[in-house]
Formats: sequence, structure tokens, C-alpha cells
Amino acid sequence: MADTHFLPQASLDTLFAALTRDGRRILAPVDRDGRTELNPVEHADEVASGCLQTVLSAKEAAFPKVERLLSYTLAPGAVALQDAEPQARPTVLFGLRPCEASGFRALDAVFNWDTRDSFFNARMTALAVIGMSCTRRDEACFCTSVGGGPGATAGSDILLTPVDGGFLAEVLTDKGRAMAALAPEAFRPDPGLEKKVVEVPVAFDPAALTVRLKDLFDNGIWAEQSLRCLGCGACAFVCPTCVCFDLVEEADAKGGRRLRTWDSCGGARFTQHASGHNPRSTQAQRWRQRIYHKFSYYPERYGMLGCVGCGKCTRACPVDMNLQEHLLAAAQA
Amino acid sequence: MDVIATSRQLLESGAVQAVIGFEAGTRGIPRPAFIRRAEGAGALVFDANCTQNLGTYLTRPEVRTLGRVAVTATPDTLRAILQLMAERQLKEEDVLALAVDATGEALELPTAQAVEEHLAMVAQVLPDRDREALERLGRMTREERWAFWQGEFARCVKCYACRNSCPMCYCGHCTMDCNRPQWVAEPSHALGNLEYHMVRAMHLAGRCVACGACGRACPVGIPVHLLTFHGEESVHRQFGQRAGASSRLDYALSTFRPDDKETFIR
Amino acid sequence: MTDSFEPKITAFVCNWCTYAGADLTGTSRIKYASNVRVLRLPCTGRIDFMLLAKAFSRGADGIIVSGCHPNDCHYTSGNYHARRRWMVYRDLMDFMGLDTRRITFSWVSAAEGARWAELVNEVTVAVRALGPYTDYRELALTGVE
Amino acid sequence: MSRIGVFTCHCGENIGATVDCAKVAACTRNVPGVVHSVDYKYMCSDPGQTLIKEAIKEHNLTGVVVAACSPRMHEPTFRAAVAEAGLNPYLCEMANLREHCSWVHGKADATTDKAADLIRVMVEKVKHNEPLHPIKVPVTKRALVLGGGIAGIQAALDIANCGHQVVLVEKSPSIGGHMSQLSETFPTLDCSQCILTPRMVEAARHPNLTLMTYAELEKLEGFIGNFKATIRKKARQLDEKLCTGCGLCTTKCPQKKIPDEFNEGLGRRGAIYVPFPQAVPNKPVIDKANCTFYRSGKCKVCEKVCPTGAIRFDQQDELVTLDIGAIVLATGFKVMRTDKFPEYGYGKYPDVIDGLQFERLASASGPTLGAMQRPSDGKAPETVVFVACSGSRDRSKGVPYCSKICCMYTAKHAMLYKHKMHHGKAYVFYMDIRSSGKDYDEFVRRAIEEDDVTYIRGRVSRIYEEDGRLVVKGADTLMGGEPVEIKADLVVLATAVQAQDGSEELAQKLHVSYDPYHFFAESHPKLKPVETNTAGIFLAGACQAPRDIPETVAQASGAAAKVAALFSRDELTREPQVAVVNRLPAPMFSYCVGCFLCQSACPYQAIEQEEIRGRDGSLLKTLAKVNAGLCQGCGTCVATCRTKAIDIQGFSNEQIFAELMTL
Repeated sequence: MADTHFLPQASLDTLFAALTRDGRRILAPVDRDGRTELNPVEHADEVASGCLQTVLSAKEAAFPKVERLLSYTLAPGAVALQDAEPQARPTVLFGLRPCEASGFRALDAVFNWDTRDSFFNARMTALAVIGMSCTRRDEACFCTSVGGGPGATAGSDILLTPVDGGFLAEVLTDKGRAMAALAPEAFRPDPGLEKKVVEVPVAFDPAALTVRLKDLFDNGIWAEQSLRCLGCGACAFVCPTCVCFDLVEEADAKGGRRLRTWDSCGGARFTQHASGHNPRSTQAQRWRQRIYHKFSYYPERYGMLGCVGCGKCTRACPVDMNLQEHLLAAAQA
Repeated sequence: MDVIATSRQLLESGAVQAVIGFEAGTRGIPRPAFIRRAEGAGALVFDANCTQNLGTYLTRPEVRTLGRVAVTATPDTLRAILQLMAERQLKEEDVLALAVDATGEALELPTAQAVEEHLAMVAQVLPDRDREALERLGRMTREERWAFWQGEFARCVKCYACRNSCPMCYCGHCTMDCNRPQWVAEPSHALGNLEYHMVRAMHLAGRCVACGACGRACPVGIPVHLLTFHGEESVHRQFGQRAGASSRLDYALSTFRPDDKETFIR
Repeated sequence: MTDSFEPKITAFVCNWCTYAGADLTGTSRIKYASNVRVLRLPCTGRIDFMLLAKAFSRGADGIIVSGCHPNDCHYTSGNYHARRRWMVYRDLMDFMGLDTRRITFSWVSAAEGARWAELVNEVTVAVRALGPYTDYRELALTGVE
Repeated sequence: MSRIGVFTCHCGENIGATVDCAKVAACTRNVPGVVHSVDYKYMCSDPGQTLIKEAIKEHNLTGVVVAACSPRMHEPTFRAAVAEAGLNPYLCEMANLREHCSWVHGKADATTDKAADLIRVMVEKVKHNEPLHPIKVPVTKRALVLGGGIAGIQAALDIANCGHQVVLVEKSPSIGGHMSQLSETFPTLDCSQCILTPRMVEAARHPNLTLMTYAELEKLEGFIGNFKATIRKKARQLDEKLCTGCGLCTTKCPQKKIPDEFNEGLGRRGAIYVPFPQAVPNKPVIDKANCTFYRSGKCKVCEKVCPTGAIRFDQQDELVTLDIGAIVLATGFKVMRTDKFPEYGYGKYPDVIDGLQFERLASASGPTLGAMQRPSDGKAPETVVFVACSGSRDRSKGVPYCSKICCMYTAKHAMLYKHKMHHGKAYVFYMDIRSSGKDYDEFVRRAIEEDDVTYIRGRVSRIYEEDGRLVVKGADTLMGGEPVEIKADLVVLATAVQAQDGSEELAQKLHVSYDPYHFFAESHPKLKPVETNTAGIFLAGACQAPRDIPETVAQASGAAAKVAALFSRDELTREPQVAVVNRLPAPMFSYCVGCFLCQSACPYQAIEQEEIRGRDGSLLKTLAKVNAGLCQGCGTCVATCRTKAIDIQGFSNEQIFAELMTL
């Protein structure tokens, strides 16, 4: 049972100051000419008010778009390795939506599936999440159809729910308690506040969908749906759970470095073999892969969905490849 | 005749096997639609929000298999069609352009010549806000422009939405995919991003039909279209050519005039 | 710091005019700054703008591109094609905020040995004054966690 | 893993004095991939080369870098040496330590460092070198000569005399060209036809030479050594085998009033005609446009009178396709017509004529049989004014260039006139007298001093008719521009020499470049005067620029020598520095997307189309393909290619990048 408090709007700065004093970087939604981005902040008034979601997901905090895994220099007959160790900065994600907060589980499933990825884990350890329940939604949202909810606590160390004059703060984990302890004066006892969040209707039953997909692999709908798809990586790169990456060596005769960068299974070259053969040569196959990866392979392999229903992909898509809509079509196919 | 009636007729008569147009989207904005049966034509819409350059689809292998297609086309799309023909990516018989105005009236342009003549009537002007943006950048000092673009590129994640929404980025194997040698740094760090946007702008200079699809497609709102616009304007200013004006190849950078200005050459 | 600073100059030259011209500089024993490293190509028409960009990312502080004078191209028109490409590339560089003063385009014929020495010296002095191209050098380190 | 050997040359003191070669060789040993690095006093010497050859065997090197002088100096030397050691010669590169380093920098650490850098650059390049092999192209040993004037005849005869097949194509009914129209020739005043006709006859009789008169080039495909030329043989309406050239038809033809091209309109001919008595071949043609039968359906007189029944009214043009190895362009020139000159009466005065017309007037075979009679009334002209530079060197109304031959032929005309009419007065208006050439100036002096032709330095501003004479108004600039007025009976304009009609179209058919005045462009103004940019196509005579006969003949023989040299081998061998389009397995086949921007960029039309088809014959992809016979290896296509599908062997993207990455 999480302990609940009242966090007055005015006390946010106290909390921020305490977190900063503790050497933590605070990342929060910030308005930047019309877009909401997840940027470093120091004061509460920098935080975008009433925003729905950031364009990019918060996964960057644990899985940066470009990250150095190691560097090396070449001497005659010798290779000298450098900085092959992760350097993670203590970070607090403030105002993260419950859907995104729950997304880190899906990343963790991959990064710690067989080998444990020290870089990811180092960043996760240094990461704390202060979530923010949703009081608004848009037509792209479908968290409730994938086991989440506008007030779901999973993934948050502290979950805030807006109430008059401040927030209902549910302190959920040790990390959460540690943060609260940094600024006890900011938190007031809970006068029995009501946790009011937005209504997100359930559109489909994910379990049924997963079962249904087993018979749809060769169905024509994937070709049908993907005709419009441009095959870019926007959906994957804004997705809080997409985890595909590429390893790149930037080297010359004197030395080099190995980088891990985001990649997308939507790209035509993603599965290109050196032989010239491409097992996913059509956009239909790549689109199907995206759906199956999240709603069939994830459940199979990790016992969870690879989608949190945040709708970022739908919002980011230049040609309105609405994920929920297409999932419904599949469920009814 | 309006888009719906024209499309229905074309599909019924078998003149085309598919119509690429717009339908109502799920988020208030129309989206590209592929209509292959006359019954489906009713779903077509056309209004000022139909900004996607449908020319992008014409070179896709999946779309090529549909047969002959009609495309509801803005002037941008028409220019894309001509430029694609000039670059031998499209044959006259592959596509039927339906020039559609904001009222939804559709005009059939069956030949490249018809498209050229239609376009000759339409002045090619940049949207005000883009023109102003270009002018604003022009007024900046070089250092300010550097800071501006570095700030913008910092958000780039190399999702390639700009490239993939561009009708002229049809190369099966993009320079970005070249790794022997690695022409462009693949990661989306500052160098990789600068190189990517520089190469794209150069590769489109003299080929850009100025539809701005790349800029609209960018999920993080980088005005990449200003780069290609500038390149295209630069070509027009210096060589008097415009991409997409003709189905015969007239690429400023694969030709020359002995008397081209060379003020900066020592 | 620019006093002690020795700029790195990369030169892209065509085989028939400027490379031969630079050979003549040698045969004439005309001295010039040793900062320049010459890359030999068949023709200026061969020079992809990306090679110039790469030179910067390899830490060049200045670049020289040189080939045959108009009408003298061994391949009749490679230099004309190159000239157009440069006209657009230079324009774009400036628009993106790159420092066009760091690229010098030039025509140096096989007979202009002295001209080559002058060119290299002029460029070396000019770029030394501009200082190292740190903007570009820092790029590869920016945006990497 | 590459095994590179580096050989640093001291070049005696030339490199050794400023660069610490031993140090360079030592630090080069530390470059990854270098397995052997030594320095030596003279690498190009026999012992030096032996050093390299032995090292290749001993360390089984995969690449060699010779750090010495400029590759433009000794690259062939060292590549040959490398080849002798069994390594592909193109796996050897040179670092230019002498011209680009030791000779241009003082003795300093910086100089030694630069030397080491230059070597590292080439080491990284050579790691990416591919074994290359010279390109061999078969050669069809048959030449095509376009144009049957003196240039074409000379070139064709020279080639034929080298024992090669030649096809000589002339668009008019007879070979001979302008030279056959001339009366006498400068500076010797010998009869033009007397020296030309023997050549014409020889051409007709030569076993290696095939004449195709009244024919034109329809289409040209292919490349050096391997052209396919399609020739249109226009219908003469005549069975040439049956025709004996008796000439009965031409005399009997009821049409008599057709202006005669050969006589520049000063004479008349019939509808069936032979251009001139010595025509080769001596076979008539029917001028359909003017023939009564073709216009009214009646007549056929020629058919009736022909003793051998050779007339063929139903004969059609014939297309002949030939395999050709080389082409000589000798299509000649035309002169500007008098109607181009408003101030001289727009050609409306019959007695204002051009140089060629005067040649016909003066010619014994001409309409007046050589008698001096002016066109209007046949009266012998008492006063003749010759106007040089009519249209030449005239930026405003004519052409800016000098027509070159006018000064000389004007002097000749004046002399011919004076020789025929001793008491007559001859005036020459000129700007400058350009008579540089063997015996040329002497010739002009003769006109002035012996034949007392009056030379007036100045331009003619106006010519108009006044009671049956022509008033010539000009100025004498040597007399301070004082106005001159001469009443003349005949005015001869030395009109500008211009490119033959249709030169532009022909140039485009052949893919040769041409200048703003449509003269064909030589490949290099000094060093390649008879070559064009298109390998295997050569130039002779006035189709390239105004020329006189001696120059034309010399150039024709020059072009013929080029052709003979080309034909002296069964295959031509070319450096493998050419572009290639990459190929991949299905479904991509190549990075090439077939946009063919490279094709428009290529200066040599070396980019062709290759269609990839499936088993069922369906078109899968259209790719660019480089014709190694045409490609000269400039690489403009490489810089134009977005997908990097096209690359240059020897200067490949990977090689250049490798070089860059060392800097």
C-alpha cells in the first residue's frame, strides 16, 4: 500500500531544488515552439502545464539515441581500450505519463533478457520516475487496451495526480521514498484526496488480439494497411518500448570508437543480408513485423506486451498510420 | 467533374487500376488513400489540408504492382510527376494525373505535355512563412545560422521521415546506406546529422519540387525543407532552372554553361 | 593561440593541370608552406562535395580545390561541372553556417608553378588567421552519450 | 590482410637533402599493413628496381608504394618493375616526395613529417587498390570519310593507300567540293581543276575506296573502332550500272532554266543534270523538285532518249548500314551570301557578287567560259571593286572571326581580272592584309606592284546603283579617313567563310562538340588539332575552321595518319582508369536507380542503358552501363551519382576515402 501525500503546486520548487542539490538532473516536459520536449529543468515553472505528451519518449534517459560503448587507439601490434564503462548521471524524470513510465519494463525485458546490458542497467539504476496521471487524452491514446491506465502506478517511483492547488502524490518505491526524504517539507499529509483521472475507453482485448494474430500472419491486411506507410522510422524512434539498435564503428588507421545508435525495423535495409537477400523485402512484411513484435513475440517471449498504448507513433506518423485503428482492424479481420 | 465522380468513372472503365488520393484521417487531417474499386471512390476527399505529396508513392515497388494509377495532384505533385519522368522513374503510361483544386474539381492530365501546359499556368511560389523563414536566416550572421541549424539538428533522430516522404528520394540505395566507404556518419550525433542534411540538400538542389513534404513529415519539427528550398532557389537564381517544369531532363548539376559566373574562384 | 597554431590544409587537385602545376613548382624549386597535403584526382569533375565535407570532419582547417582553367579541362568539361557543383555547395555551406572562407576554389594550370606556391601560401596565411575550425571538429563529440 | 612494401627514394640529394629518408622509412614500418619499408639512394636505378622486385617475392607483398618523384614522372617505370615481379602493376602507387615536398620545403622536421604523411596516404590508398587490366577494344578497319571535297578526297586516298578500306560519302552528285569550282589557286595561279581532277579520278578508281555520292549520314551508333553508320543513298532516279554517262538525257531535257548550283546560280541547267563536265562519278541525277514529270506527270523525255534505258522514275532512297572503325569529318564550308548585306543592296544588284561567283566567272569551264562578263548585261566590267572582310571580323553584323582565305583570294581575283582585262581598273578595300604563308605575301605584293591593283585601306559603307553603274562609297583610313567614291561595273564581296549548313545537326548525330559558329571543335587547340572529343572521330579541312587548300590537305593527311595509326592494331588497348557501375545479386542488381543523370554529365556519351530482364523476358530494372571504349575516366559521373553506384577504377571512392582518413 503506497503512502499518499498532498504536494502543493507551490512546493514543487522545493522538491526540484532538493533533487538538484542531491546532484540529480531533472528532465521534464517543456514547451518549445509548439512542441513538447523532454528537457532538463531546474524550476517548476519551466514544466509544460497541461501538455498531453512529449514527442519523443523518455527511453532516451536509459537508452540514448547515440551512446559510446567503447573507444580504442591502435599502436603497432597493440589495441588500447578506453572508456568501455558506462557513466550514468543520476536523473529524475518528472511528469512522465503512466503509459511511458511503464514502458521501461519492455526495454528492460530486452536489455536483460540473456546478457545483462551494463550500460542500460547503469542508467536505470541512476533513474527515478515521478509520474503524472492523465487528466486529458486524445484519439491516439489506448493505454487501457494494453493493460495500462491514465492513473496506473507501474513504472513510477512517485505518481502525482493533479488536484486543486497541487497534486495527490503516491510514493510507490524505495527510490520514491528516497526522493521524498530529500524534501520532507514539500509533502503534506493526504487529507483524503480523490484520485480523479481521465476516462480512456477500452478498444480491444490484447490477449484476444495476441491469439488472433497467430492466424493472421499470411493475411492480406498487412499489405493493405501498409500501402500508405512511408517506411520511415518515426514511429519506432518516438516509441517508448522500441529497442532496436545498430552498432557502428567509427574508426581510422589510428583508432576508433564503437557506438550504439537507434535503429528501426521499419527501414527497408534493416534486414538486408550481405548476399543481397532481404527476408523482409516488402513494406507489408516490415509493418507486420512491427505489429507482431509488440503483440505476438513480446507476449510469447517475455510474457508482456511490447506496447503501452501511448499513441506517440500515431501522432508522429506523417501519413496517419493509426496503430489503434489498425490493431482493431486486425482483431476484427 | 469532381474527384469522386472522376475516380469512379476511371475505375469502372478500367482506365486505371487504382486511384491514389486522400481520405478522412483519424486525427482531423486527411491522409493518403489507395482506392481500387469504383465503390470505394466515395471515400475520397480533397481540400486545402491535403498537403502530402502523393508523388512519393508512384515509385514504390508495392504501388507499381497495382497497375496504372491515377493521382489526385496539387501543383507540387504534378511537378514531382514530371521530374520523376525526367529522371526515368516514371513512364507517361504509368500514371494519370488528376489536377485537383481546393473545390475538389478534378482535371485529367493524361500526358506529360498536358501536365507541363497545366503547370505553365500555375505560378510556383513559396509559402509566405517559408519565404520569411528563408529571409530571416539570410539576415543572420553566419555564426547565428550555424547556431540555428546545430540547435535544430540536435533534435534529429535520423528517422528519415523527411527522406521517405520526399517524392525525389526514390533511390533504392540512399547515400545514407553507403558504408563502403561510409559516406555519411550513420549515428544521429551532431556530425552524422549535419552530413545527412547537407547531403540531402545537395542531392535535391536542382531536383527539389519544393513541396515541403520533408519539413511537414519531421516528427521533431526541424524545418529541413528550408534546406532543400534554399538549394533549389540557389540553382534557380544561378542557372535559371526549376525542377519539375518538364518531363525532359534539365538537371542544373549535370550540365553547364561555359559562361557560368565564377566570382569566387581564384 | 593562433600564433603557435599551424593550420591543416587539404588540397584536392586534378591530375592534368594543378597536380602538374604543383610538379612544376617543385621543378622550379619554388618554396611554399608545408601545411598542405595534396590529394590527386583525375579531374575536378570527380570531386564529390562530400569529399570536401569529409576533409573538414577529418580536421582540416582549410581546403583547396583546384583544377584546369575553363576551356583547358583535359576531359573538356569536368571543370565546368565542378564549378556548378561548387557554386551550389558553397551557397548551401553558407546557408548552413559553415565557414566558406575555409574552402578556396582555384584554377591552376600545368604552367602555373609559381601560382600554385602563391595559392598555398595565401591560403595558409588566411587560414592561420582564422584559427582552427573548432566548430566542425567538435561535431563528432557532440550528441554522443 | 594487406602486405604493403614501401620504398623511399633519396633521389640522390634531391629528396635526401631535405627529408630524413631513413627516419621516414623507419616510422613507416609502424603503419598497420606495412610489412617492409626501406630507403635507397636511387629507386629508379636498376639496383633500386631490383630491390623492389626482390622484396615483392620475399615478403609476398600485396601492394607497393614508391616514395620518390612525381607519378607523372616514373609511375610507368615502377609499375613495369612491379609487373616483372609478378604483381599486378596497378597495385603500385607513388608518393610524391620530391616535387611536392623536398623541392618545395626547406630542411625541417615539418618537411620530414609531411613526407611521412604523403607515404601514409598512399599506403592507405594502395590497401584499397584492385588488380586492373588494360581494356582491349576490337577495331573494324574500315574508315568513313564524310565530305568529298579536297579534304575528304585527300584523307580517303591516304587511308586507302595505307591498305585500309574507306567509304567516302558526299552529299552532292559529284565529289570535288568547292575546289572544283575554283578557277585558279593561290599563290601559284595553277588551274584548280587540273590539279584536283586527277585526285578525283584516283579516288573513283582506288580498289580500297568506295564512293557514295548523292548520299548522307543518316545515323551513327557505337564507339571508336566499332561504329555502325547508316548512310542514306538518295535516289538519282537512275540505274548507275546501266548509265554510260553519255549525257544525251541532260542535253535533251526540256527544262533548261534551273539555276546551276555548281556555277553559283550564274549558269543554268536542266532537271536531269551532271553538276560539271569532270564530275565523278559522271552520272546524272534528276532534280525532282524541278522535273516536269514529277510535277505534271508528263514528259519522260530522258527515259525516251536514254540509249541504255537507265532512267528509273520509281527509284527510292536506299539505307545502307556499315561497320566503321574511324570517321573523318570533312564537310567543308559555305560562304555568306550577298543578300546578308543591307548596305550593299541586299543582293538585289546582280553585279554585286561573292567570291565563289567570281571564281565561276573567271573559270574557263564557267558560264562565260572564262570571259569577263558581268552578270547583269554581260558587259565587260571596266572597273571592279573587291571588298575584303565582307562579314568577317564584324561583330555587329557578321562573324567575329577572320575568314583567313579572303585576303589571298581577293588578291588572286584582282590579278585574274587584270590578266584578262589589262586596261581595267581593280580596287581592293581591305582592313588588314593577312598573307602569312609560304609565298603568300609575295603573291599579294605582285598584285599590287606588277598588276597594279589599287589597295585602299578602309571599309565600304555603301553601294548603290546609279545609271547602270555601282557607286561604291568608302573611306581611305590611310588618308585620314578621307571619303572615297568609285563608280564600278562589278563589285566582288569577299564574304565570310561559314560552317556548312546542317553542321550542328551532324555534330549532334556524331556527338562531337562544335563552336558557337558551328565549326566542329578539335579536342585540344594545340596538341589535338585533328581529334574530336569523341574517340575515333577526326577532323579535316574547313569544317573545323576557315582553311586554305594547303592547310586542308595537310590536316587531311594528319587525320588520315591518326586513322591509320588506329587501324595499325587489331585491338586498341586503353588504360583501365574507367568508370564502372556496380552489380549486385537480385533483387537489387545494382545500386544504380537508372536516373541517368550521369548520362547527361558524361562528356563522352560513354553511359549506355542496360536492361535487366527476368527469365520470362519481363523488364526488371534499367541500369546505367559504362562503355569502356568511350569512357576516358574523368569521374564526373561519380560525383553526380547519388547512390554511389558508379565509380572510377584507380580513383575509387574507397581509395580516396582511405587517403582522406589518414589526414
